Amino acid sequence: MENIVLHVNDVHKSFAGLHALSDIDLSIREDETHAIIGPNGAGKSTLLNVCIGRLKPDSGSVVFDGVTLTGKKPHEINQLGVARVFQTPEVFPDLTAIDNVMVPALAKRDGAFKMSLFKRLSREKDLRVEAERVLEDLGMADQMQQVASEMSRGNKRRLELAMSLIQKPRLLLLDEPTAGMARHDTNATIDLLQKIKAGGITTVIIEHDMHVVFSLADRISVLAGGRIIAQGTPDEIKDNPKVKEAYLGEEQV
Amino acid sequence: MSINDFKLDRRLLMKSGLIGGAALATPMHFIKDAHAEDFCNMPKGKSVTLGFNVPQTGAYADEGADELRAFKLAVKHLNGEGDGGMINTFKPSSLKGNGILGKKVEFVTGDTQTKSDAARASAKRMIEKDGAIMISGGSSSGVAIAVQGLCQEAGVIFMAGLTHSNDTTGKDKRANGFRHFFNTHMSGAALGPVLEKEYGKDRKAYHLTADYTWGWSQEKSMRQATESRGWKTVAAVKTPVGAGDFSQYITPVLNSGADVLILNHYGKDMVNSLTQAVQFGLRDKQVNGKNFEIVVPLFSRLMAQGAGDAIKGIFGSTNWNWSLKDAASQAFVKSFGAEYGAPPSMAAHTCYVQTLLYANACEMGGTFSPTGVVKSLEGFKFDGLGNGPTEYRAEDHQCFKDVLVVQGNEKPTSKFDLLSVVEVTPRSKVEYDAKMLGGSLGPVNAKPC
Amino acid sequence: MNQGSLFKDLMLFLVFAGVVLAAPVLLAPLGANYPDLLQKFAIFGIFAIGFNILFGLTGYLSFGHAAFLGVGSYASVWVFKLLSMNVIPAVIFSVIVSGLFAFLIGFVSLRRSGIYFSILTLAFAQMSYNLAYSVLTPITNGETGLQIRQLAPSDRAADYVLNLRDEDLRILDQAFGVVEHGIPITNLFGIKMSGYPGFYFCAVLLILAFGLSILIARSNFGMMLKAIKSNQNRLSYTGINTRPYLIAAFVISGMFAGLSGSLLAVTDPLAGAERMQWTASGEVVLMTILGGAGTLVGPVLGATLIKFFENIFSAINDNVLQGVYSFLPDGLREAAVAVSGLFVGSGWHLTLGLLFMIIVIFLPGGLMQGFELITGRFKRKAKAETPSQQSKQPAE
Amino acid sequence: MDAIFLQILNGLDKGGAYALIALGLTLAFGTLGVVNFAHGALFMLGAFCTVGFNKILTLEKVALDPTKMTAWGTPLEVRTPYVETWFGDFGAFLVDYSVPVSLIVVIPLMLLVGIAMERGLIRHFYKRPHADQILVTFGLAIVLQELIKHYFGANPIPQSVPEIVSGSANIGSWFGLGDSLVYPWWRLVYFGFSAVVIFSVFAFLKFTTFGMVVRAGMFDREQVSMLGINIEKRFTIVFGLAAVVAGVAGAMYTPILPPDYHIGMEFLVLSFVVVVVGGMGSLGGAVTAGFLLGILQSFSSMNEIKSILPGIDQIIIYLVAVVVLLAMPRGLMGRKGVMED
Repeated sequence: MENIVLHVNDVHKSFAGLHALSDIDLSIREDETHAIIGPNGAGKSTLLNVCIGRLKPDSGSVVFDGVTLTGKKPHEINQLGVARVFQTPEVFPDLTAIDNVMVPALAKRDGAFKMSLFKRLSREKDLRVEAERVLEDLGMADQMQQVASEMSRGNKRRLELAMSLIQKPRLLLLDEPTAGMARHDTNATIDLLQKIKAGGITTVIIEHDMHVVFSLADRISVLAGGRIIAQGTPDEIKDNPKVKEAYLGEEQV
Repeated sequence: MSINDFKLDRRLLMKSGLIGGAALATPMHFIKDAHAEDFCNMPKGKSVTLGFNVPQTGAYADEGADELRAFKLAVKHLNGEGDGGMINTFKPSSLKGNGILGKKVEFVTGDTQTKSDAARASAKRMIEKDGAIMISGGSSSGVAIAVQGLCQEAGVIFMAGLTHSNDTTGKDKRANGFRHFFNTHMSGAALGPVLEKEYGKDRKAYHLTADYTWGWSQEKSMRQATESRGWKTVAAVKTPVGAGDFSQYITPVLNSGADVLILNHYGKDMVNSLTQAVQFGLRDKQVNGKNFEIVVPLFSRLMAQGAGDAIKGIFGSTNWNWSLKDAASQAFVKSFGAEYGAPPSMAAHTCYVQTLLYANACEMGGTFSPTGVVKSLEGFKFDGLGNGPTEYRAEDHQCFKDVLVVQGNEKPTSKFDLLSVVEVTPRSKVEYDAKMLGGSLGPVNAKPC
Repeated sequence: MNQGSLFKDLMLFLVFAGVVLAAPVLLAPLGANYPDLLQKFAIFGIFAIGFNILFGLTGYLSFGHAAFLGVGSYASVWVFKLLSMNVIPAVIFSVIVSGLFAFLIGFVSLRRSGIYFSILTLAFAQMSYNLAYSVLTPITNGETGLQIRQLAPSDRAADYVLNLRDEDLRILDQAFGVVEHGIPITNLFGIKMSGYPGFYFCAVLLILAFGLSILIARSNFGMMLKAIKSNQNRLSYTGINTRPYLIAAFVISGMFAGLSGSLLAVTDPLAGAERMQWTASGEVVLMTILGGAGTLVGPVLGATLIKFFENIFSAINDNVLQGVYSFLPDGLREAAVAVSGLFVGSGWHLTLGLLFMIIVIFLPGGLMQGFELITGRFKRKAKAETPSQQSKQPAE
Repeated sequence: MDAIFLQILNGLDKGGAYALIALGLTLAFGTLGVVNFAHGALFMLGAFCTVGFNKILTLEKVALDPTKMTAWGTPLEVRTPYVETWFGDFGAFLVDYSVPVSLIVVIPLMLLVGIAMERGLIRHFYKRPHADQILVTFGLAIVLQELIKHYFGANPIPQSVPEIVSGSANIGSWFGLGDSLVYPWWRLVYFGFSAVVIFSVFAFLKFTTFGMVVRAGMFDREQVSMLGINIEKRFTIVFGLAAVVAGVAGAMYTPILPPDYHIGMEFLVLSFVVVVVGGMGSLGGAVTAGFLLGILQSFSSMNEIKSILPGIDQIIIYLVAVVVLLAMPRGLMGRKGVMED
């Protein structure tokens, strides 16, 4: 049996009596790319938020690498090695691309807090080289000195990916990395994610676009009405009648 | 975007090099030639500069403006212009109407903002930049004490303007500072007999007191003066300065059994608390079979305008009032009224008098040196400046003179005619031992600055 | 472009130091070259630099920073009264005390952000002010302000505790056998801290404070603060615990405020409660925004401008104006004096208010943007970026 | 018992004033997102509209009486108000009622001021950082203050209430609580007035289409704009409304607190505290906080409480603010995401 990195145990979450998540059990294995799919309102984002500590489950627990994440603060979860890329790109809009990447690099190296009052950031040669490399890998060599607020949405998303990658996370959570993209950009993103996958990072990806899911995922969990209705390899999922039912009329599988 | 990217071109570099060079040479230019000067800001040219430091912004701006008018008038008279005002009535006078010691009087002005820091900054500018040899003005005790301390350090003379706290010439007295204005103790001593006469011995007083040094000092003086005459103090409640709405302090008065309310407030606090107390119907009340009364220990006509009809019939004390009929007061009112179209306030009066007294002291001693001025002023007895015979007591640099008890006019004939003098309490009744208030003058500072 | 090169920073620092040290010469044409005002420029410059570390870098707008200034002043005067007139112990003690005070207030206030944080700091400062003015008079000497006094007579030493407000001890000075005549003046190992020596003392500290602010702005720590301002939420998902960074920034800027409060007492040993009033807190906010929040030099420029108006414009009276317009014929002169009189003397507030409006309308980045306009950088930059973004950046 | 009853009245009266001031501020601040440091100045302008109105009504015909002289040697002036000369008793009536009647002038003037301010200045600052809004509105407040000081002087100017409500109401006898319970009529009038204004504003925003659009716009401006509704125009009117509410609050307060040019600054900090304690973006919160702070301030000023906690009355407002903001992250009724960054 492979190593289990993230274990979601019997998680329940409801908002004002409405069950957003019930009986969620999910195991993410090391080095796999695990996609969570489901129709709108199935509870995908809620699940992700529970995983990174943004939301507290009503019951159940989330265990990452033997550590219970439930009740932990976002920065503590990140320091354990969980990085997240948001659905709408969340970057530091006032900073340049390179600084955007330097910040998580520092967080990785120095921990959640370090009083380095007199250490000039420009003297962090090693980190800078690394940051530049990550940006170059993502095709942003020309944008390093650009301020993030002036970037296109696609570039912001790549920047955010770079911010996560530089931390070499044990677990990477991607929330709809191709939302709102044109087909051409989506394909570019798929290439990018495949590259990352080749680098060997455990990834959980939430996605609407089945093309993306089937090009990347090793395993897929299907969420509907706050429950996992199916789990398995892409091929298994393709043929699952429950999944077809859940998606009926909504999207072609 | 930050300055770090501003372009550093060669010109800028050269400039900074130049500046650096200049900086090294700088201090030399600014250390004054100490040997040529016997004391701070010794006048060397044909003129002498006085500094008038008054509130020009904030709640006391109108009072400050009136003080400034008086200062300008005094300078005019000292320089021999105008009708001479009280120079003509002042005796014994050494003033010649040709400036001070033959030097033309010039002045600089500043804004105290009624804040100690701003007042000291302004006074420092006058001393350090404009070469003022005497600072005068101000309309609160905090500011007066702060500036007095500064003048002591700098070695110039301070002639206090409107400051009523005992501390100015008590705990915080300084050798270089002088006060013509009266204080809370004198107010209490002057009001005591009048209140006894008007309202009887069997009274129960309720004090509302502004919660800072002057208020406490005023309350203490009033309690001494009234309690020694048989009055009882029901309660003494401290109110925050600038409270605005005093209703929460006034309603408890209604059922406290008190029959007199003493408002130890000044300025805007006085205007507001008095207006509101009257609105609460206190003056229409009967308590213990007597008419309920309100007393305002320190009255300023200028500020009292703000209380409108509320001041009618209310007793208080004042340093001076323009309705006085003595020759000196009349000469001053005539001169001031002709110049500005309105009678002077008591703040204006004390500032005018202080300027004249300073000039006279210089003439008497034949010098601008603080040592000489202090020597001339200490124990100086004079008359003809509107308060009758007056003495600058040597022990605490406080003027001793008669104190006016006034009452709000029931039927004012003009908007200036708010107060009428009901009693002139003689000096002997308000005098006290200099040791009573503590503090010490210390040595006169007449060092070069 | 947030990272200046080391060389540029060094040059900036040196130019700044040169300008500050040469201020007595440079400001002479403006009539602002007298010690007290120069001291005020330096002291409020430090105050604004410190405030900018919090507000400019993290975006957290404190409306109670004057409290730390006030605490610094009181702490210094107490050291003068109890220990020594030498300024070194006073300055050190003040910075420590205000740092502790800032830690307490910051620890609580930083539980909230945005306007809620601003109001919490305002509330703490106003409570400090109100209590210092009245109930705490035994420590602060209330409205009059805490002052240096003469030494208590030695035979009274037994009951000095009762009268410390009015009689001083100066234990260290006494131990070293310093003889006092009347009320002593603050000194730095014998150099009197009034007048120009006082200014140069403040100037050196201003230069050091400025250098420190460059270091902080360029440091890893500074980058975290900028990231907080930019997107605090994202930063915590990046693995950073933002709270200690914020508290550290708050305490550092509180210590700068304490230092400037201490210097106010050093150059003029009187500490009054009004220093802690909200208007004083508001003043440093205005200084920083006026100069350009988030820039290095802007806050100092803003502080200088406001203090200049307060001290120089307020002192211009009709007599002075008459002199200025003496070249005009009589009638015209009177008219010119009357019109100008509205804006100077007792009308200096009007000028200040108009200035605030004009600067913020035309120079959204504060004075520093004006400066950049003059140096021509703006135009070149504008080609690369859209003007709106350029102008928006500095003040955010 | 009487004392407590009276302090409740004081608290309600104060609370009414606080709520009224905060209501105007929260309209501009909590809903349009503009940090308006000129709000106090609007309060002050309202008060001075009333003062000016009274000044005009009492403009006097000046005749010189050469037989009598002033102390400085000019002929004595004899003054009679024009209004009384022209209208006789009605003129006297007008002067007597000048404070309430002045509302006829205050409301349109303040609406104009508010609209002009929004159109000319505030509108260009909606998207600017809060810091810029603070600087520009603070500058404006100073300018307005100085103009008033220039024309009216720095001293407070008293305004009298109409004769008919000048005394105190014997409230005790209404409730059978004895004669010692009295309260000034005008303060009761002010309380009633503030209640009416508060309810009118709420009703306006709640029951009119205009109000519904504005409330929707407060939540999501872009959404409403996308519906093709000109939300900007409505915001102008909301700002005008805020100015009117501040103005009438100031105007009616003049008999209680003789206004001077600085009065706005004294209410500025207080109004911000009230709005924030109430919670950003909530009108109800501002009103609740106004009454809460008013009542607590009145009670904390009682001798019995002051003797246990000296100085508590000086800091109570701020103390309550701290406690509320620490216990409730967004004040009493604040909306999430409004002015939190």
